[in-house]
Amino acid sequence: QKSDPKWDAWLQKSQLGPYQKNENWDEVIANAKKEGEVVVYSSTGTMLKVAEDFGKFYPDIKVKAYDLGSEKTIEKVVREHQAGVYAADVVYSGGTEQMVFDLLPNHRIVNYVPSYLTDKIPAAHREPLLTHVIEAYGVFYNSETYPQPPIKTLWELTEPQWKGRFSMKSPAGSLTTLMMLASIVEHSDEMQKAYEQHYGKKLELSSGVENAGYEFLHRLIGNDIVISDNSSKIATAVGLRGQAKPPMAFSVIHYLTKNQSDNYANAVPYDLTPSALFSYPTYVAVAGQAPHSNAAKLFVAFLMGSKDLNGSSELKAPFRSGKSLELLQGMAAFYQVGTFSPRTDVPPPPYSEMWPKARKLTASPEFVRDNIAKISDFWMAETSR
Amino acid sequence: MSEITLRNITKSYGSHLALPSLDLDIPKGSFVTLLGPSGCGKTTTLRVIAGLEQATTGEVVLGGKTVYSSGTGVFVPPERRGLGFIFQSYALWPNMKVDRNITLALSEAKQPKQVIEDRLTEALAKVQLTGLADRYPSELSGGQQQRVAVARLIAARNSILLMDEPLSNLDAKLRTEMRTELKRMHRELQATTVYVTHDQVEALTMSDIVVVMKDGVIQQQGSPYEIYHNPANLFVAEFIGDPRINLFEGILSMNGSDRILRFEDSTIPVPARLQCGDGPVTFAIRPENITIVERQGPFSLPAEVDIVQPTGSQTIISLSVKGQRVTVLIPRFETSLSRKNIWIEFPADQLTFFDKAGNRVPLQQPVLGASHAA
Amino acid sequence: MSEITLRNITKSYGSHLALPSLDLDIPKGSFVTLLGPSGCGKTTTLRVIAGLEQATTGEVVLGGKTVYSSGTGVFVPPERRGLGFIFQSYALWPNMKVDRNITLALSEAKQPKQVIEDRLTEALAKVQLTGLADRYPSELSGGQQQRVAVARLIAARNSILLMDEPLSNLDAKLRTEMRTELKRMHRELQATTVYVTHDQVEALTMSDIVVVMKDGVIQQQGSPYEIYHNPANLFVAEFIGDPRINLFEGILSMNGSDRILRFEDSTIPVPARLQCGDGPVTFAIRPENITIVERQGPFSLPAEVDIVQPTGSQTIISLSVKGQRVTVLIPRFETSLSRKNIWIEFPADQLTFFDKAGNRVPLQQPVLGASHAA
Amino acid sequence: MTSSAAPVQTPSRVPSVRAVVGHLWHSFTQPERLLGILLAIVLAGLVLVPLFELIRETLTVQPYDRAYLPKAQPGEFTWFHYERVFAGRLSWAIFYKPFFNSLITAFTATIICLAFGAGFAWLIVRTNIPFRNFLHTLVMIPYMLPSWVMALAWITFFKNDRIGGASGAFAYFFGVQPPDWIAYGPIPIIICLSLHYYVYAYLSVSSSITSVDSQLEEAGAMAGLSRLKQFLWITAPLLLPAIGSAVVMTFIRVVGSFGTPAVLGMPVRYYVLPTQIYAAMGTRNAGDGFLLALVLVVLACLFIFINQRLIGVRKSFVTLSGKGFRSKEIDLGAWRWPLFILIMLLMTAAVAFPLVLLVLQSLIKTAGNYSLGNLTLHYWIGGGGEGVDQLQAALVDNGNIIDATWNSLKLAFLTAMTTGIFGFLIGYVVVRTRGSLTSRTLEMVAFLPYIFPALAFGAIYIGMFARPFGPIPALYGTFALLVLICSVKTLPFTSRTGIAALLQIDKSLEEAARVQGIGWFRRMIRIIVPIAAGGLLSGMLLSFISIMRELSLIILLVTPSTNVLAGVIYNYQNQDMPQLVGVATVLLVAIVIAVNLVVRAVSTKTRVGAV
Ligand SMILES: Nc1ncnc2c1ncn2[C@@H]1O[C@H](COP(=O)(O)OP(=O)(O)OP(=O)(O)O)[C@@H](O)[C@H]1O
Ligand SMILES: Nc1ncnc2c1ncn2[C@@H]1O[C@H](COP(=O)(O)OP(=O)(O)OP(=O)(O)O)[C@@H](O)[C@H]1O
Ligand SMILES: [Mg+2]
Ligand SMILES: [Mg+2]
Repeated sequence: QKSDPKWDAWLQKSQLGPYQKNENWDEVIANAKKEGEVVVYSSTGTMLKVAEDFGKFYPDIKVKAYDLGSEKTIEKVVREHQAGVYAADVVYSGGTEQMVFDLLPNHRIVNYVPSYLTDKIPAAHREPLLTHVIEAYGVFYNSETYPQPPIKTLWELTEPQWKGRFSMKSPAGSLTTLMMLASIVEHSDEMQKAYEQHYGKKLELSSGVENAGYEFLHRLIGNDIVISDNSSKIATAVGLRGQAKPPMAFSVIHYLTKNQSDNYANAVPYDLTPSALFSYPTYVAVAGQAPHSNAAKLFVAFLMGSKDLNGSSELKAPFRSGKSLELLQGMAAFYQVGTFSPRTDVPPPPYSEMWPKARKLTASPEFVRDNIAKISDFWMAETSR
Repeated sequence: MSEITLRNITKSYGSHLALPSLDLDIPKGSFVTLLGPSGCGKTTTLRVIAGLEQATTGEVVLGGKTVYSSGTGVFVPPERRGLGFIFQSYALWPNMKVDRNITLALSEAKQPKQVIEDRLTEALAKVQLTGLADRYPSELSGGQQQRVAVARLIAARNSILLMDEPLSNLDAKLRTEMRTELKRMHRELQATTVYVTHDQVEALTMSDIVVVMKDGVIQQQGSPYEIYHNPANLFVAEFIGDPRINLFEGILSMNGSDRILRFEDSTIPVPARLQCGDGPVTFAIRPENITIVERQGPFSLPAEVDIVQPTGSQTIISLSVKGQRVTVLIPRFETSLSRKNIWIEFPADQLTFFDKAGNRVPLQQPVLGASHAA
Repeated sequence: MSEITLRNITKSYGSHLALPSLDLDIPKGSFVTLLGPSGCGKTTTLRVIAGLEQATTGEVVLGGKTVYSSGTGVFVPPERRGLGFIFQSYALWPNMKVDRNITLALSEAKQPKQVIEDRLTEALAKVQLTGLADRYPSELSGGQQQRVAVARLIAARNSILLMDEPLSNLDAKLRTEMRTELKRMHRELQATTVYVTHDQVEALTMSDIVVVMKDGVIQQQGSPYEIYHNPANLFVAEFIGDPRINLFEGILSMNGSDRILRFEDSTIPVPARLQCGDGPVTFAIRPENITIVERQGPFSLPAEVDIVQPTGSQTIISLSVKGQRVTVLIPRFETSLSRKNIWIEFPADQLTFFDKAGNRVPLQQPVLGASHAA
Repeated sequence: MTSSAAPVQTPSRVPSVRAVVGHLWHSFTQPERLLGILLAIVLAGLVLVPLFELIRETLTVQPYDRAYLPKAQPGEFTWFHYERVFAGRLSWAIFYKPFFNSLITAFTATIICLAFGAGFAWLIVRTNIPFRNFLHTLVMIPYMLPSWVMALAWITFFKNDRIGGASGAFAYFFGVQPPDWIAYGPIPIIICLSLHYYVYAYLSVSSSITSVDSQLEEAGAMAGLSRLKQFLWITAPLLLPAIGSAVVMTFIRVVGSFGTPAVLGMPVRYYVLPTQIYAAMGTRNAGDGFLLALVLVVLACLFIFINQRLIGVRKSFVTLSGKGFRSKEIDLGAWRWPLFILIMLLMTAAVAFPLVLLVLQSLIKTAGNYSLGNLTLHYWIGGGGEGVDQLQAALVDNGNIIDATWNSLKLAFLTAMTTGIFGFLIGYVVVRTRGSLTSRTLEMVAFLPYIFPALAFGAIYIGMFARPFGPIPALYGTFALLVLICSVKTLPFTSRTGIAALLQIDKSLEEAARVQGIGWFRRMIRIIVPIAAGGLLSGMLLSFISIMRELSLIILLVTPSTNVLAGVIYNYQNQDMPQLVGVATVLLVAIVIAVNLVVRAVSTKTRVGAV
């Protein structure tokens, strides 16, 4: 990247990037109050709740949180910057390919990790960009109809008995779903191993198919996959009680919470080979040339949870109040199964005992960068056949 | 046999009673003209016959078939009455060219192509619009548009024709020609025709029967001669004839064995057969029947010339006779009458008398055309 | 001083040349009537004067001010020309009641309320629509609608009035009254008026100047008397006069010192002052100038009665004279002419002659009205 | 000036110069010309700039393209997207197949829409069908419901076990699973779209039909045409501008609609162009997305072009001359009640069913359980109770919904006004300069925003209005910009209905005012606008309704304090709170119906339009 004096000046002034020092939080808070507001572009509506919580701690700082969805968050930042408008302070979104390989190098955002968190977050989750939460897609089945997981390996989903009985959200238009596919493809050797282990024979690739990951997608689609536009409906379709032949699905695992709220019977077959979980990060960053950089830092820190939070903190539902809120801060609104903090010192939320132990597949940023377009094309070509 | 019968038709628009009660019998093949002042209900009558308007009450019989009856609820829609209609406002279809406007009904009736073409050519020729078949109505002048409306009727050849002021926007020459054309069509098709016009010449020259209406009520119904010479009442007398008939107030009295009419200071002899008692009376004389003389006679009245209006073959002269306005029509083109000393005379046999109610006073034995021989 | 001047105006609609080249001068305060067959460009001329249509080329001067010139590109839009206009199609605003239709321009010009009300009442009274102010145009009869258009003009009181067949849908009586009304308005406002009509009576009685057009070209321009008695050419002669003038082909020759006109087998004496050589000639005589006689005279022609059409004060008689159709107008109401043995005579001083090009052959000293004295 | 200073020896040149100046001046003094120029400039800025931006992006390397074009720098010129979409290995999947699917659904739906819309319009405006006023409001409600509601209702009713979950009502009642082709794919898509979008045809035709002189139909009756033929041969051709507009609007909207095909098509992988556009934009593959959108733009231009051809230049559609206008009610006779019942049945399917579903959704504690005990009014009036989400404020004290409603109302109202004025002006210029190049281009350009991908449109406006531009201050972040973009986007509604309405008004009506010295502005206010009001109002109503529901267009431009109702619904949907989605949607529908009723009451009172 060419050096850009204006950018550099801003970084220096805001003490970000190479100029980041060990923050003096009193100073940051005082400056943030002077700035008076913080503008957050976010891909999730939960941010509105965080904004509310933030207000309880810092009533002098007004939070303007936009819930835009991931592609609009990115679009808005890019367009504003192209037009020379610097309105955003914090950018919150998934989408590795865009966040890491477009916004970051183009100075639309800058990575900011509060200094006190550096050693509490694994490097993969703070470089090149700070992960706020890790979310995951999981395979869902109906535990009422099937007391035991009906399948042992992902490959069974390509068998005739699941024909027309497996659904997932369309990856077209959903960056996170695409990330899940990317993790399957990236770990194709594990996919292959799982196949050979289960069937005891060598996997034969169809013509024109590159590897076991793609082969799996190819067969899955060929098995009359049901594509839906809405994750919540998928969770309902699988988990509703009283079904004779419920389908299975890929679903965002935070819909497991519906088991409590709506009395569904969703379950994840954690022992599935190669894995039943596909995790992906959601990033938070300070926007390039943010007008309220101190407030932005404060907000990012708030999002990540307080300093005092640790593995033995006692947290009680509802988390967005009292002591729990004081500890969790910005994490409180996210604190439920399916959204996990990358901090090693945050206790897992309720009903997620299995999470730390379970096998998870994740796509690496570099792989995503180089392959995501290809995967998307592959999907499109296969589903339109 | 009567082809069109209206029985006790009434029609109201909201609170406005356009036709209070109308009875009309139109014999098959006849040419009937509706005459009357603007707004008297002529168009409404035509529309009721055509079925475009449903009468409020009454019955309409066309060719022996009841097509509307408020009593039994029968209503035959206009498209199945098989009539020809020329609208006062033309009602040309703006989106169709002239040819299509004329032939639509024919092609709807699945006439062979050749017939349609022939009729189009013929109709266009008759209304002298040959060559304009390819224009849209909006590209025509007012009179041309009206002629398209006429051509539409000509091409369709229905057996009952209703025409609402079909020639109002045409010049005299064309109008005379079209009149002849319509009359010929009437004869050829033996079509029963109801014709609305405000042009008396048209009414008097074309019609078998003239119906004079006022405020939706028929005032008189008869041949042109009857209407013109024996108007049933003051309204008809005043309405028919252009320039208007002259009306005077006089007093009938006996002068020895002769009856006389006193008018201002003069006396005028009157026919003895007049069936009416002495006393005040309204009498009328048509402008063409007043004679202008240059010498005072026994029954002449002194007059002063006011305005002289030549209309071509005739000249309308407005005179002032003892303060009263009198119109005289002379059969010459005249731009001025220079002489001051003129007198007028009322030929006694040209006078028509009306009683107080405005109805004509009949003569004992009606005099027929005899006095009009040249 | 001329109030309206059209110089070398041409107007084409696409490829159709509606006005090939028009020059017209209208003196201030005069009443000019445009006459001509349907489609000859009367409406177009009015629209060019009003500025509703832009002439293709030429110049329009109103009251000394150039309002349009194709040369300099001057164009004063119609709303700033201050004219009154009655449209052939009325152009009533369907969304407004009658009163609003009449007073809109006044209230837009911020006239005081009282003035507006007075003018409305007056205008309605003049067109005899008092009481209908509260109707929508769609609730009026055709004639009533037309009268609203007239009332709109009356209420506005402009100094230049353009009227396009304003009375075409009115009956004779009303029309006569309205004619008087318009004429009075013309006098009171000293308004320069251009009037389009197809009614010759209207044209001849109301106008100071009559302009006869054909295919967009002015054929003759003159007083009603001139137009009627000295038509410039065959077209004007035929167009003016109802029923139509009679035309015959004859041969002029000398009979000793007298000039005679040979027509069929007969000879007719002609005025000696005729400025035209011997040979074939077209001559014309108006129907009212033909005399019907019951005895054969020296210059009479035997005739046969074809059709008798009484028009009220007159009767149109179609005769056949040696195979030729002749129309005669007699000043009486006549339903039939029973006698067979009749003859007609052409008074020599009533003949008009036309040369081969159709232009009138003048007399050496024009005869002025003298012979028309009663 | 030159004339006085001009030397005598060049008389031939002087007039020619003056003539040129004069002609120029003259064309400026003609209101329609002047307006035409002004509008052209404004629209060029507001519409063509975004269009060029779209085209430019399809021709340059986008960040996403790095995977395919590793060596290229973003921003470089490339034909890559064109090859990929139209000729590449994937072109069948990306473009051709969805495109044909789109064409099939759109054509069929348009035809059905037209039949319904025009038929209803004729019945309700012209005949004596019972309860006309009521029907008039009723038949517009399907459009007031968000389009996904209809699709949702369909799924709820005809769902089979393919997508699992609770069984559909059909399966529940009849015990058989409906086949896939009834539950998903083109047929339900076509039906749902038709039931939603016939309103365009209805509004457009019904306002035009009022100004068709009954005498023209009567003349048809005299020519022996049956009622149906009168309609087909006379009325319908006279309505051609209105029908043409309806077809263009309906087709383009249907071909570009995303929600319904997404819900009903995806389970059987029936893709259409908009789902592809959405997919491309969602993966930030802007090049492909915009290119596909451009296909729609071209399609729209084609349609308008055909439409202009059909309407022609010479043909006249003037039905409101200044003479003898009559409007007569047609007696349906014995058909009165059967037709009424037919409409009511259709409306029950299209209105009552989805509406009941929505209301139910707002009342139910946990999804899928329709027992009485599971109903609550909590989400409307508060009060809590067992099993409800106490953290979600009820409507009455939900500042979120109430503020957003107010914002939406304000935005929709201002937009309807602005777009109404501009649509009228465009209609006026287009009609008065008919046949000229100005007219044709203006008509086309005014329609383009209709098919721009809403999100991209908003994004491009950020760039255009972030900084002051000439006399215009920086509008980004202001409410004015929202109004502006919404107005531009809905301009097609009013300009199309405006054109159709103005084509029916005879020029002489304006001329009559003109010769009386009434200036241009007053003429418009007093005569043209009132007569054209029916058409204009229906266009404005369409704008109003669609802006009440609009989100993607403005989402990039709104500030949190100007959240709109659709945004709230979107948030609740994201957060999976179906009750509040139901509450907000029912509120939206109620408002739109109320506004519609008010507009209708006011317009009949002031006797807008011809009759
Ligand atoms: N818009 C137009 N396009 C093409 N031709 C036209 C148009 N308007 C008028 N014309 C033609 O121009 C000629 C003159 O028309 P204009 O309306 O002036 O006639 P007019 O003298 O008023 O006739 P009328 O007495 O029938 O009203 C006619 O032949 C007509 O067909
Ligand atoms: N739709 C309507 N609503 C109310 N009144 C009407 C309607 N149509 C006609 N009228 C009234 O009914 C009366 C008769 O109208 P009609 O059209 O039959 O008159 P007309 O004799 O044809 O007159 P004209 O010679 O002026 O055309 C008129 O007074 C008219 O105002
Ligand atoms: Mg009438
Ligand atoms: Mg004309």
